[in-house]
This record gives sequence, C-alpha cells and structure tokens, in this order.
Amino acid sequence: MHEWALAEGVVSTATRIAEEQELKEITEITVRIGELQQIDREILEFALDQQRTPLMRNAKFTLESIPAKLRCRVCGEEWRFSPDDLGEEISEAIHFVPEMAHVYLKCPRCGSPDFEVVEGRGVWLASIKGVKDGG
Amino acid sequence: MHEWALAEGVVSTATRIAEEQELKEITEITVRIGELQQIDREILEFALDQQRTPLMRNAKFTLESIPAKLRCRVCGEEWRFSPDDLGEEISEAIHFVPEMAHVYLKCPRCGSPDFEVVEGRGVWLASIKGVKDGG
Amino acid sequence: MADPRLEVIGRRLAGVKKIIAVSSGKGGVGKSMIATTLALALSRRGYRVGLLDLDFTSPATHVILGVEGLQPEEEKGIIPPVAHGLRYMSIVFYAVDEPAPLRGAAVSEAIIELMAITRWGELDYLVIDMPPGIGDATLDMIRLTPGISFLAVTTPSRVAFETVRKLLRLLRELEVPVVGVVENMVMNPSSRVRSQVEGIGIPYLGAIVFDPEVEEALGDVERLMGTRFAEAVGRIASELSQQIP
Amino acid sequence: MADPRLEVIGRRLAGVKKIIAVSSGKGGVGKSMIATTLALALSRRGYRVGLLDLDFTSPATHVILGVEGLQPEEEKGIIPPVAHGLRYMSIVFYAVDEPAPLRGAAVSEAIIELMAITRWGELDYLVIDMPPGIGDATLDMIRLTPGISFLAVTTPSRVAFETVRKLLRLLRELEVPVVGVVENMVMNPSSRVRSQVEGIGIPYLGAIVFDPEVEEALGDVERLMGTRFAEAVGRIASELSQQIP
Ligand SMILES: Nc1ncnc2c1ncn2[C@@H]1O[C@H](COP(=O)(O)OP(=O)(O)O)[C@@H](O)[C@H]1O
Ligand SMILES: Nc1ncnc2c1ncn2[C@@H]1O[C@H](COP(=O)(O)OP(=O)(O)O)[C@@H](O)[C@H]1O
Ligand SMILES: [Mg+2]
Ligand SMILES: [Mg+2]
Ligand SMILES: [Mg+2]
Ligand SMILES: [Mg+2]
Ligand code: NI
Ligand code: NI
Ligand SMILES: [Zn+2]
Ligand SMILES: [Zn+2]
Repeated sequence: MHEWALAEGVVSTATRIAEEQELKEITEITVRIGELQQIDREILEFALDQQRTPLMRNAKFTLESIPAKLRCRVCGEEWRFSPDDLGEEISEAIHFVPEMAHVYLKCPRCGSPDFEVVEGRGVWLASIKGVKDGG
Repeated sequence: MHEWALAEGVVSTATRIAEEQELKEITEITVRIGELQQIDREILEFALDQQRTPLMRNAKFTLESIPAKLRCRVCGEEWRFSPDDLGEEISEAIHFVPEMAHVYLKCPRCGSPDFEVVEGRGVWLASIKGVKDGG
Repeated sequence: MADPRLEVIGRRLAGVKKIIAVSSGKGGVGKSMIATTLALALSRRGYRVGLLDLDFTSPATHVILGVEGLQPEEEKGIIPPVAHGLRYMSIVFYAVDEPAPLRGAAVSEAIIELMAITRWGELDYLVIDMPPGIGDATLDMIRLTPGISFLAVTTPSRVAFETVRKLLRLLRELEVPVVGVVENMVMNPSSRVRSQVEGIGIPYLGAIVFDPEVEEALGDVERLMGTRFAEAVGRIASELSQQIP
Repeated sequence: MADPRLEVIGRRLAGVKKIIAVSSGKGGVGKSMIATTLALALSRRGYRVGLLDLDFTSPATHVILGVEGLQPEEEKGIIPPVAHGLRYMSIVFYAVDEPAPLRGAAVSEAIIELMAITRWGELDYLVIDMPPGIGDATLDMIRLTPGISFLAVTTPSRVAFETVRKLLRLLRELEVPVVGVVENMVMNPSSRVRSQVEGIGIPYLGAIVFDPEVEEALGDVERLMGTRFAEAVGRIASELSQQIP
C-alpha cells in the first residue's frame, strides 16, 4: 500500500492548486495513472478517499489509466508494456520504482534496455475542478 | 565553418528520406536552426548549397530560426537566450557544443545551471518536399 | 499536469534533522566507504541515522554492510529496513544484482520516486552516498532537498582534487552548505590538500590513511569498525556531531 | 523532424580501424590513466591514434597529458589538435576549468554533437576514456558506434569487480565485443580476479601494479612513459595490437 504515499501527493498538490486558484471547494480531481507502475486502482481510490481534506469533501476522484508505451532508442521499435509474463519480484520492483523497467525489460526487437517510456509512467494530477471563492 | 559538418548531416538525411519516400526529385528542404547554437545562416546556406546532390539540384533551402527558450528546473523561470553579453570564448563554446550553456549560463532568477533547453537547440531537418518517382 | 511526488518530498524529510550528501567530483575516492562508516559511527554515538545509497548504476553500500535479503516494508509508503542499526535504503532492493543501465533522466525519476515514497521517520542524520560527478543525482538533491549539506571526499591525487574543486565551486555558487572536505587514502602525509581547502574557506575535516585492512573488512561491519580507517572516520563523526549536536 | 547529426557519425568514424572504449562500472579504478597511457603506447608503436575524453563531468586526460591552451581547428567540422602525437579531443577545450553540471540528457546531446562534428581522419585506434557507470555515455556509444569494443578496468577490490561484472554482463547481452579486462592498482598479487574474468569467458589482459610514481608523473608524459605503470600498459598495448594488427 505505498499507493497511500502517492495519494498523499495528489491530495496536497490539489490543495495547493486550489489555494492558488482561490477555490472554496474542489468538485473533481482527475488523476492519470501510468500503467507501467501497475498501481492498484482500488487501493489508490481508497487512499485518496481517506485523505480528503474539508476543501474536497464532496469531490469526485476520476482515475484515468494511461497505457505504457515504450520506444527503443537503438532500433526505434515501439511497444506496449504488458506485466503478464513478469514474475512477482520484477513486478514489485517496477511497481515501486518504474525505472527498474530498464533493468528487467528489453526491446522486443533488438534486446536493448535503452528505451524511453514515452507515455504511461507515474501518477499525475491531471486537473481539478472547483467553485471559486466569492463566485 | 563547422556548419559544413552539420549541413552534411542535413543533406544526407534528406537523401535518405527521399529514397525512403521514393522521390525522384527534392524541391524544398526546410531546416530549423535553434538559436542557442548561434549558427551562421549564410555559412550554413553556403555549405548546404555546396553539398547539393543531383537529387536536390533545384531544391530550395528554407531556413527557419527558432529562438532558444530555457526553463529553470529549480524555480521554474523561463527565459530567452541572448548571446549579446557573452564573451567571444563562451559564445564559441556554445556554438560548438550547445550544452556548454550549463557551464556558462545561469537562471536569471535563482542562479542555477540546472535548466532545460525547451526549444531552440540544434540544427534539424524539419521537412522535405519533392516529386514522387513515377508520379 | 502536476507531479504529485514533488509535493511530498519535503514532508518525508520533515523528521530528519541533518542531511549529509557524501559526494565528490570523482569516483573511487571512498565516498561509499566513508558514507557507510560515517553512518555507522554516528549511529554508535547514539544518534538515529539513515543511510541512502543513490549511486544507482554502481551501488556499493550493501557490499560494505554485508546485507542480503533485506526488503523495505510497505506501509503508507515504504519503510526502510534496519541494517546494523541504520535505516537503510538502496536500489539493490529492487535491482538485486542485475546491471542497472539507467540514463540520467531515469536516475532522476527513480530518485524522485524513492524520495517521495520513503518514510524515514525521525532521524538525527540521513547520510547519502552519492554517485560520482555533477549530474542528475547531485542536481536533483540540491533542487529537491533545501536542507541538504555536502561532505566532499578527495584523495591526495591532483586529478581527484581538481574535480572536487569544481564541485566545491558549484556548491558555493548555489549557496549549498558544505560541512567540509575529507582527504582519503593518504599514503604520504602532506598539507597540500589541507591548505588548498582552507584557502577556499571550507573546513578540512581530516585525513584518512590508506588502510589495507579495509578490503578484508568489506561485508563485515564489526571488523570494519575496528580498522584504523573507521577510527579516522569516527573522529570526523565526532567533529560533525559537535557542529550539529 | 530528423536529427541530421545521427546520419554523419558513422562517416566521421569511417577512417578509424578500431575503437576501444576504456570503461568500468566504477570510478577511480584508473580508466583515465590507462586510456591515456594506452593511447600513448600505441602511438609510440607506430600506430595513428586518437584519444577522446568522454568523462564530461570529471575530465582527467588533459591533466595526465599536461596539455594547456590547445584548441581544435575549425574546418568542415572540427579537427582535433595533436597532443604528444595523439589526435586529442576533450570537453575541456570548451568548458576550460569551469565545473560542468550536466544532466545525462545534456551529456548525451553533447556526445552526439561532438561525434557528429569531429573529423578524426585516418586512425588505427581511437581510444575513448569513458565516465564511470552504465549511463548515457555508455548507452550512446553502444548505440551510435556499431564498431566499438570495450576494455574494462577493475581493481582487485570486491566493490570494484562487482560493478565491472555487471558491465560485462550488459555488454555480453548486447553482443558488444569486449577486448578484455585489466586489473589495475594491484598491491598483493592474487589470481582471484583473473580466474573470475576467465570464468566468464573474457580475456584477462593483465595486472598493473600500484605504482606510487604515477602521481608524480601526472602532466609529464615523458616521465609517465618511464614508469612501471606505463611498462605494464605497454605490454597490454602490444597484446591488443597483435589482436588487431
Ligand atoms: N582509506 C582507505 N584505505 C584503503 N582502501 C580504501 C580506503 N577508502 C576506500 N578504499 C577502497 O577504495 C575503493 C573505492 O572506495 P569506494 O568507497 O567504493 O569509492 P567511491 O564510492 O568514491 O567510488 C574500494 O575498494 C574501497 O574499499
Ligand atoms: N597503477 C596505478 N598506480 C598508482 N596510482 C594509480 C594507478 N592507476 C591509477 N592511479 C591513480 O588513481 C587515481 C584514479 O585514476 P583515474 O585514471 O583518474 O581513474 P578513473 O578514470 O577510473 O576515475 C588517480 O589519482 C591516478 O593517478
Ligand atoms: Mg505491492
Ligand atoms: Mg566559429
Ligand atoms: Mg560509491
Ligand atoms: Mg576518469
Ligand atoms: Ni504499492
Ligand atoms: Ni561553426
Ligand atoms: Zn530496439
Ligand atoms: Zn531558477
């Protein structure tokens, strides 16, 4: 349940942005989850819910999954990350530190670990919606 | 006149792409020049012209300058690179190896050398236009 | 799009009184040996100490500590396991003994991830074993941990000291505190490095002799702590802990 | 948008018969000393030799060679200046003695730039002094120079050899040729490293003693070439040049 720690980041980032935008209430928080990290959606939702602040009491958390797209720097191959055939330990490693992908995954065409994660890494706060102070 | 070496890259990249696209003639080659590198436009044009291959005999070289935009990773400041107040040696260094910017330039707000070159680095082949083989 | 990790790093370190990054322009000067032994020495003086190995492409502290099979606990983040009294965090928990071919951008992401999820709790000292050079890890730690200070390691060699001088210059320009310079692997005592360090106004924390017993003590903490090397590092630990009691 | 630099790197190296990247998982093992001395030794055996320092954040070969005030010539690219008979290229021509705080992505860009504009001409050997670890420089050289081979440097120390073992494993997986492993700074001869290297099927190129005279010879090429260190490197140069005459 290290998802808690990431949720904590989402909640405090949303709070900071709401303050900057002088929102008196947050109505929706959209979170983008890169699939490389294999975040447990339910756990993340639970963690977000538990850490609600008064400002986001009634906010809806919208979670979007972004497929992980990898591109080889050597041969240009692009492919999707699929966690299926990885063992438990490797999955865990990538779950905690997604860059461990470079340790355990290889380009399916040329075998290189020198690839980019083009999309689908990490947990991001995509946007918040809310009601303006005095509005 | 190390611009010659970069022009050589442009010409051979254009040639490769034309072959891939089965062009029998290249009519226009658009080159994007990042201002960070302070490329001498006239020298670059001359070098391109001198290295024309038969395939690009009548091609027009279009050179576009892209202002160099830098962004500080520490404080978020964004600014434009201006070569004016740099000495000769520093200008030369950045001219040959643009990353020397991190050695000689600092964020105008916080003084950090830890900035990104968001735009305006390097010489790029933006696009080519031509006539298709058998077309 | 905002990166929520950046928002919590400060909070993860809120209970840490002093962060010391053991660093050098150069590799092979003894950063890992000194970082590990310094952490152990502070711990044996009664302080609560963490050790973080940030040299992801050539981690060494786990070899020095002789730890195997350790794993962090997962609880509202990750809790570093305890190794010889230290709260200990290393990429080897995840990379095991596979090569880690990481570009700087990946190193940067991995550091931010680890800093965002690791719960150090209350610590008097967090000692960080840094990779050599002035790259992503150094720039990120300066950027992300405002309370950090650096301990620079050199050897008597001119090639080593030249690179350390550059590191010190950078740190000064960025107004990052430097607790001092340690001169390691000294064979023929000389005051050259000391006077150069003091000349630029930075504390010279002491010389550590080249000690052939160090190699034999790798992986055996009790033996390590009995070496002349550890004795010299212990004196530095005492001095540092007087600065920050 | 296409990067025109990638297209010409191969052409810049077309006249180079053999590229040897002197590398290690670890810093401070003697990569720079060995790369420089190897280049000089090959040159004195009559070969045309280039030396390229790719350790941008802690360049050292210019200190070892004792060169100052050199500048490349600009002619349809840049022509490396000649230093002690070597065609020599280093970032210090541009960074002088300022600190170079470069993230990996910047190191990568700078390497690609230098490789694209440097005209080496005809060379029998291009010796490259690599930065420590398995980062941007290593990955880029593997990616950009298909003809490259690696010479790995270790010390007898377990911490050093562990990281070299990882480098060797990576190179093997990527099918990058390794000319062999050099064991440097040997104080007490032992066959431990040799047998481990041979065990994984890689040539052990020899042991180089720890030679206290090396430090005094920094910056003085004639003196350097008279040391026991240079004698040992010379034997390795002879062996390599038999492999590739
Ligand atoms: N004072 C010393 N005496 C003898 N050997 C030492 C000493 N300090 C470090 N070493 C050895 O030197 C090598 C490099 O040390 P290490 O701590 O790994 O350096 P770094 O982390 O700077 O790369 C290791 O083999 C280590 O055991
Ligand atoms: N065989 C040797 N005997 C004595 N000193 C050596 C030897 N090889 C290297 N050195 C010294 O060790 C230090 C590290 O060498 P260097 O070539 O800079 O390592 P690297 O490039 O791997 O970081 C330098 O001070 C160098 O003079
Ligand atoms: Mg889990
Ligand atoms: Mg010029
Ligand atoms: Mg180390
Ligand atoms: Mg070196
Ligand atoms: Ni988790
Ligand atoms: Ni030029
Ligand atoms: Zn590939
Ligand atoms: Zn700034």
